Amino acid sequence: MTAHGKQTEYQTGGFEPKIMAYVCNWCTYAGADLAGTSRMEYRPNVRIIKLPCTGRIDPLFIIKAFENGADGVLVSGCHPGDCHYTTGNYHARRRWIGFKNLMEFTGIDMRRLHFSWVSASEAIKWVDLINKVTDEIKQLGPFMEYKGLKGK
Amino acid sequence: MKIKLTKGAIENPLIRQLERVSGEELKRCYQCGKCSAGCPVTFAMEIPPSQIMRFLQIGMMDDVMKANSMWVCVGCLQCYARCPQSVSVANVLEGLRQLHLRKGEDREQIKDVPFPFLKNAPQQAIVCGFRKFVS
Amino acid sequence: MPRIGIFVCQCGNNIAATVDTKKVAEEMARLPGVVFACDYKFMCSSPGQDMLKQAIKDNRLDKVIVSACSPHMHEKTFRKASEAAGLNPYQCEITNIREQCSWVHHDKTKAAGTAKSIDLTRMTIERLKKNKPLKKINIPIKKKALVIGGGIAGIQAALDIAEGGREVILVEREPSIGGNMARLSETFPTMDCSQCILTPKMVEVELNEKITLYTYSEIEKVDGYIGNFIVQIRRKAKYVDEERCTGCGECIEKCPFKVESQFEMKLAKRKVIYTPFPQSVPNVPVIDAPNCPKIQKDKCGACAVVCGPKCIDFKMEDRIITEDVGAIIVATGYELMPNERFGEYGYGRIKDVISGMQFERLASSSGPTGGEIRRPSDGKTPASVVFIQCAGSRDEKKGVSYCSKVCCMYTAKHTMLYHHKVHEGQSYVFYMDIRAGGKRYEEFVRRAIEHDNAMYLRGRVSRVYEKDGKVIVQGADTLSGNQVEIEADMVVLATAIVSRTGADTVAQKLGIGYDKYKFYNEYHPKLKPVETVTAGIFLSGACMGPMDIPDSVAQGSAAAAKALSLFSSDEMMREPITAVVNKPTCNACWDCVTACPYSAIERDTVKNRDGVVVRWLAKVNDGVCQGCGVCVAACRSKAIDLKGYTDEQVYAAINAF
Amino acid sequence: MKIPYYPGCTLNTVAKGFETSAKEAALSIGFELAEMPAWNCCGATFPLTPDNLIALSAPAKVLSSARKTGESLTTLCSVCYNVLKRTNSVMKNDREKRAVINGFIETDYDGSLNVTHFLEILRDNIGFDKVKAAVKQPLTGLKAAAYYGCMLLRPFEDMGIDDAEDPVVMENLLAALGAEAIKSPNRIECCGAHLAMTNEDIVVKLSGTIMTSAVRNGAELIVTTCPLCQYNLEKSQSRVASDTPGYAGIPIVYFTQMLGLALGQDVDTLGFDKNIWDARPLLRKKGIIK
Ligand SMILES: Cc1cc2nc3c(=O)[nH]c(=O)nc-3n(C[C@H](O)[C@H](O)[C@H](O)COP(=O)(O)OP(=O)(O)OC[C@H]3O[C@@H](n4cnc5c(N)ncnc54)[C@H](O)[C@@H]3O)c2cc1C
Ligand SMILES: Cc1cc2nc3c(=O)[nH]c(=O)nc-3n(C[C@H](O)[C@H](O)[C@H](O)COP(=O)(O)OP(=O)(O)OC[C@H]3O[C@@H](n4cnc5c(N)ncnc54)[C@H](O)[C@@H]3O)c2cc1C
Ligand code: SF4
Ligand code: SF4
Ligand code: SF4
Ligand code: SF4
Ligand code: SF4
Ligand code: SF4
Ligand code: SF4
Ligand code: SF4
Repeated sequence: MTAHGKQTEYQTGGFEPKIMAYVCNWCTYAGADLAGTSRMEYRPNVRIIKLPCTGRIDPLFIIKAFENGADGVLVSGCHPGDCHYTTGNYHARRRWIGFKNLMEFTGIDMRRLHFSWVSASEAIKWVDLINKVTDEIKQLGPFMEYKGLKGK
Repeated sequence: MKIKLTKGAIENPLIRQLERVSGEELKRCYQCGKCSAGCPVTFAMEIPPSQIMRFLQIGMMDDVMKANSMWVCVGCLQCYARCPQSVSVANVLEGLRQLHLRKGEDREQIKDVPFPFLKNAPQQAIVCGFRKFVS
Repeated sequence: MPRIGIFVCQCGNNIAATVDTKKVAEEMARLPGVVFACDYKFMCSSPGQDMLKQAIKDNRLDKVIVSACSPHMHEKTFRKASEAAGLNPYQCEITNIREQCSWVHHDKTKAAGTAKSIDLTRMTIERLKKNKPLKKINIPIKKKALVIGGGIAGIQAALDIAEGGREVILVEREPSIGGNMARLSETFPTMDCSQCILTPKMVEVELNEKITLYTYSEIEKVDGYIGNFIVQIRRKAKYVDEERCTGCGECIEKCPFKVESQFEMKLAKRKVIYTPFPQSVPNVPVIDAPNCPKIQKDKCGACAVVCGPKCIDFKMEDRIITEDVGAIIVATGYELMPNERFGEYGYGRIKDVISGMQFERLASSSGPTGGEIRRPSDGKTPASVVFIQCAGSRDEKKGVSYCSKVCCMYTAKHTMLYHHKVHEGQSYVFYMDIRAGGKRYEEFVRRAIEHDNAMYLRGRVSRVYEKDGKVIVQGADTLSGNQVEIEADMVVLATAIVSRTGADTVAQKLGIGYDKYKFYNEYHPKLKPVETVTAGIFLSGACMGPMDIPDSVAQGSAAAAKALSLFSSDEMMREPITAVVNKPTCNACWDCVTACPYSAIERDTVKNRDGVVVRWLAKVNDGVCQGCGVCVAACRSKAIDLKGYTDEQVYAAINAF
Repeated sequence: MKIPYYPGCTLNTVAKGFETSAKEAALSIGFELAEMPAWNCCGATFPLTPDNLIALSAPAKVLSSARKTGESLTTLCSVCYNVLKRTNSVMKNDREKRAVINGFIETDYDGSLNVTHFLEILRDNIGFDKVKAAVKQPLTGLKAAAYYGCMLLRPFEDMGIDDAEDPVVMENLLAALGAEAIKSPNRIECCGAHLAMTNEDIVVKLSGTIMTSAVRNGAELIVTTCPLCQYNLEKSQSRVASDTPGYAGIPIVYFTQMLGLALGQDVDTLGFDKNIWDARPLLRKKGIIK
């Protein structure tokens, strides 16, 4: 993918990971917007896909992200109890428990996968989260195991 | 009396130790006074049960350690039975006793216990008394 | 091949400072399907929108992307503009390159911002390619409301809706409306007589032509969704023909049997055929069937003999009626916690320990003592009364952890009533905190203390017991640090307010949420205080939590306003972001049904020509579905998808990562 | 039927009358209180500080050895009951503590014993109606006040023998025996317990309230389940009498003594003579004994 290659050029700091973020429309997406309107700054490595609710997230989305060259994946939604759809994030959470095993089984290092709760007012938390996740994945280096899987 | 409150005093390590020993979280007490209301020996206590809790909350450990409250508590658990917050002042007072006893500061000398008592009282009173007053 | 147009916004310098918008447009122009790409200073300005419309027409675009600010900001704007240019609005997508790119990546070389904008726009393009035209959902609205519960909150809601010109059905479980307020003597903070302000409203309900009142009735079943609820109501047998009854009361007069009166909180008895209280609305008696020997074993029948219009029918049976309504207001109110749970207060064992509600009845001029304060054991006027606040409230161990909110106030009221009626008497109040946060509330409590001689003691009571005809109250006064003992003549417990028994069953019928105390959940505690998660169902009054009359009334009006605003149009439009089942692949496992937080998925059948069910499958009710997508992730057969966020769309975006 | 029984230190010595009357009474309703083979003192107080595991080792040892020969253990004394039952619940529910305590006493006891009080046996296993049927000498006309004290009832979560604020088990037993059960409001209050050792004044005050309140409510006799209560009340009699005009003292007996009497045992085997305040004149006056 072109942009991926190009993006690494402007930084001299070596490896720049690409991170996929699945966020819910109501809390985290709005929280990230707030970080923008507050002109906070964070690492440019994350690409957001907006979904109505974390409950919409199919575990396959995550695997697909890795297949498509993500070095890390972040999932974030409303805090427990604050879900716009009342209980969607509980469903999401319950699903993760089973999903964790699957991830380990498929050979994905769980440290590349982050779950978090960021509310519409938690711009700072969002910023810290992105910075933290980016730095951690940087430490881990590129995710090679799935490279080349795509297109099969 | 004016109490000078500082973070250091409130976080008195001895009080934290008391929390560990007694297993009671002092903060849970919301000072309703129900323990003092029902304790059968409030009348004889220098500091009544709910105030013991308050003193400890604000770090006044010295006053509590000097008061007779822990020694006159009969361990009847009426305080705990009725506390809306499930706090056991009885446990806190026993914790305070233990803090003394574990340092070897006995409340009672065995030799001072009257002989007729030792002779006539039920064993359980003697055993229990020693456990409460002697290290 | 789609014909896609890309519009990259500079937002003045807001985006252009750190994103090379021109370059983004150029890069995007190279992608297959993109037939038009440009950047522009202010896309949302009128010239910007015009340019968009023009470009759509000129280039025969069928899909467009505006890479600009957050969709929360201008998605609507650009979808509208696209629609004006002849596109389906859902063929317009926004890429957020401002809040989530230019504003958070301050790299002046523009490298990071540009690269990210390219990635994000590309992902949107691929997603957009899979977009299908969607149509807003139209839901017709039945302009009639159902109010469940005829306490003050429900009465207020019903009257407001009727005044707004809409029809209302008011369903009340008891033989009369009025609820708990009907029991009260005088009410804080103004001390008006409860009956005097409530009765006119009850009568208004009866007289208002827009209101259909079903007393002695309950909700059996609720189907449908906002604008289109179908409600089954059970009309319990009253054994009295409501239409013919003149309310003369002869039957009550002649009925030879008495049982304890619930309305009078067991302080008095009532007949087996009865109205709960003299001002009951409707003024039609009902027969308490389990206690009537005629109905149970065919003995008596006195009432039927005396009834002039012959309206008593011992064979009457429950009836179920069905009503179609567009909105439902739940106003089922509260109950009081059983005081027996607190053995230390002796309620139930010591006759002169009563509840606050019983005190209301003693103080009420229509109550069993005609408003004189006399203690239950021997009818004497108590010379001293101890009031114990927070009896059951704020007690995690044996009661409930919340504060019942009204009891500080009504206890102060009780001390005043007592002082007004028994001038020489002394009242004592044990309190933990005085919660009087309301207009003129604190002043009210001060008045009780300063003018009405109430002795307030800060502390709880540990034990109440009898001694020589007195009630001994053993408490603490934490302010002086002492144990106190009072020899009282009567003790009044400010009992905790709890949800109605069976509140959870009602909630399940309606599909609304409730908390661990079974109080109903509002949609949002601050911003949607009378809405529920189920569209079209609203709440008011103490069914949501302890609440006083002013708040209950305000909420009744608020819920009515919500219903009226719903009724102000013939139909409502909804975003078409809803789930849809792919019939061939659904294998009826019902995983989606259990997952859906809104109960929006039904179990549907497919029948053959002979009407025989050949298979089952899931069916989404568009009126109820809120578009969360939980069902989609839950379905293992991939048989359910979310319009606007289909698997296809999401995977397209991921693949373009 | 044999019911394994733990006497505890006091019943073997100063409260002999408590034990013998119980054993005899049990026999007359058809079962035997069989003293467990080897036992030690339970410690006479349940340690209120949860870190004091050493103090739990004595009662745990009792429980562990009782479990080796049976599934249940019954007690007569309220204090033993309290200590054993609470310790048992620690052994059952707290895995970590269980491990440490078992380490101390070198066993592997798991809390599976069923610890009961003799009152529970009478109420739940035998049934008060059966007890009533076995009564040979009803205690007719006797106004007896039950005194529960603390340890039988509290903490309710662990003891649960009866409602902690309004217990009725002893009243029901007394009624089954033909007596008139008097409920005094102070029957669940503390007698002063171990303060007998250091603060006799407090004991006199607390015991005094209990006794005068029973008398004011019409009681002629107080029935208890604990040797320490019995001791404290009896010991305080004279001082209370001198402080309280119109109070002339009241006999304090064990519930098993009344049980034995009603079941027709010889009054001389019931240990009334060991009580400081002799109940026999009253019983004679009531025509219950000769
Ligand atoms: C002792 C006491 C004194 C008080 N004094 C005051 C005061 O002085 N001032 C003040 O402002 N507030 C006072 N309050 C509070 C006041 O009572 C409440 O604010 C008010 O009654 C709440 O009204 P409501 O309509 O929400 O509930 P309710 O009065 O409880 O009415 C609910 C109605 O719904 C009906 N219902 C319940 N379930 C169903 C069902 N499933 N189907 C059909 N019908 C159903 C009930 O029968 C009832 O008629 C006092 C409360 C108490 C306990
Ligand atoms: C320190 C503090 C913290 C708080 N925290 C919370 C909290 O955490 N949670 C909570 O629920 N509540 C909180 N509140 C309360 C909350 O602020 C109020 O409930 C709420 O803001 C009231 O909203 P309002 O619209 O009634 O009044 P306001 O917010 O005062 O709005 C009134 C508006 O009317 C305008 N206006 C005034 N006069 C005129 C005029 N003559 N013509 C035209 N316009 C006019 C004003 O400019 C203003 O914009 C807090 C309050 C304070 C003081
Ligand atoms: S009863 Fe409990 S909460 Fe109340 S003062 Fe005592 S310890 Fe505190
Ligand atoms: S246990 Fe102690 S503090 Fe608690 S009520 Fe009894 S005597 Fe008072
Ligand atoms: S569309 Fe958004 S980004 Fe563009 S000018 Fe308007 S506000 Fe700025
Ligand atoms: S038939 Fe029933 S309701 Fe009628 S008078 Fe007799 S008892 Fe009363
Ligand atoms: S006698 Fe008949 S008309 Fe009169 S109130 Fe009774 S039922 Fe109604
Ligand atoms: S309103 Fe007052 S009396 Fe009622 S629970 Fe709250 S604090 Fe207690
Ligand atoms: S999208 Fe959400 S609300 Fe709609 S049917 Fe699926 S789970 Fe229910
Ligand atoms: S989860 Fe899927 S397969 Fe199962 S019922 Fe729902 S739509 Fe059908």
